[in-house]
Amino acid sequence: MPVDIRLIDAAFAPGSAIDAFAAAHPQAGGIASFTGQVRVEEDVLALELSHYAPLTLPGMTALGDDVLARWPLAGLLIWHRTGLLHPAEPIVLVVAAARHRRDAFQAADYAMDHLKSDAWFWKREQRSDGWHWIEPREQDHADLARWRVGDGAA
Amino acid sequence: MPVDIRLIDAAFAPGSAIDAFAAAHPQAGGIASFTGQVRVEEDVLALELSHYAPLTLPGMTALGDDVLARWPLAGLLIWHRTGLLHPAEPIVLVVAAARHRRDAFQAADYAMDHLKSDAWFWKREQRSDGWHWIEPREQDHADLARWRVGDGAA
Amino acid sequence: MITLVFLGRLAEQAGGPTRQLPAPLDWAGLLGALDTGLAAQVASDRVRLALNGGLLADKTQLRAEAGDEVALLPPVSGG
Amino acid sequence: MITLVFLGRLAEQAGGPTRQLPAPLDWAGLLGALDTGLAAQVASDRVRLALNGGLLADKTQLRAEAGDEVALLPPVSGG
Repeated sequence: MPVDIRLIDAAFAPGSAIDAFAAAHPQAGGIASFTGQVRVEEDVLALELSHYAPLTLPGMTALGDDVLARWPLAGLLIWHRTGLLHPAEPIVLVVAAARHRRDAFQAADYAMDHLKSDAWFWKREQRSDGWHWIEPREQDHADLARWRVGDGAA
Repeated sequence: MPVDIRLIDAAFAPGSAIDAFAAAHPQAGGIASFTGQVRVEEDVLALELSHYAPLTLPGMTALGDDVLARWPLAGLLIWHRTGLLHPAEPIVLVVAAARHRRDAFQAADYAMDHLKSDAWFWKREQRSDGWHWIEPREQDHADLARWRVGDGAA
Repeated sequence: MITLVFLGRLAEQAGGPTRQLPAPLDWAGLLGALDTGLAAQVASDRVRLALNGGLLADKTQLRAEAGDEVALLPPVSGG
Repeated sequence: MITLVFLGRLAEQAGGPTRQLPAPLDWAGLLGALDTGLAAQVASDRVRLALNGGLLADKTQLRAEAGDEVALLPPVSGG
């Protein structure tokens, strides 16, 4: 099965996942990955990710189908953490394997840009003065808009 | 030191390098990577990469400086294999860590596109009927040309 | 009964992640069952509703029956 | 002596990765020291020269002295 989409409730090592994924797709010449991790910042003690199961995993699965329909990939992996995360822990891992480099890069980039609109996660940060919800970012809208002009040729 | 540029003469595991790199840059929110590996194809027994030391490593180092000047990165890793490689072994690994996702993606993408013009490698494949040199590809020129229009905004 | 599921900051404001309401339930009934501050937020353009896991294109057309789950979804967090 | 270093397929065509030539050496001397097929390739636009690790902008201006290394660089392989 070329698509590996998971919600994960415990810490994981992206490197092991990337190596296993690369080994599973030996016909692919290129593997692009993106890891998002909890930034180590002063006064951020923890990050909590909540989701709504009936929407979140179907959203990620639909995104996977969309990505596979847009680029000729050998494989695609989308893993997203839920629950309580500590600084420096990975939050999200996207890996795309393809025969050609550009397809792998674009697929991973597109998946990351769309993960936030197609998968539903709410995040709050624990600081010394308590918990704070993280708001939507304007940059996310700009990132998404890139793909509407020229259809992936960016 | 934020830049890790190496010519490597033995097999390596990209995942371990990516995890170590991510751990070394905890202030970065995003880590983009690209691994190029020897495709497992019928009748390809081995790949040999030769280089010219006085040009190749300085070329990679200059490329690293160029990438760091273009994007605000927490760190950059460029590793390239030399010598005799077997199918499924990694040839090249580029990893970029940045506070913002787009910077990490673009830096890794740019480094890969320029590695072939700025670093000097000659490759030949061993097939059952002997060794065959790999010619330049038109696609490589097209990939490079992307960065000349709009200066990295692609 | 109908189960309301509050996500993100709405769970905090509602005092818990879920609440039960008697069936049936429509948009006016939902707003009426919430306190004023929460109702105003739910009514804003930024909050979406899902009925049994399906997003409603027009949340004012909500029609929930006994056993249904209605999720109240604030904007997702940036990244 | 001057050391010629043949890279990529030129090494195969030269019968080895290096060759020694007497100093001094200029462009005409280099072409004259190579057999016809190899000289034609080295003369083509696609092959570049490096003198002691520095690429020559105009290879016909080659001036190599005793102890110098002249590298003959065919186009690099695609990916």
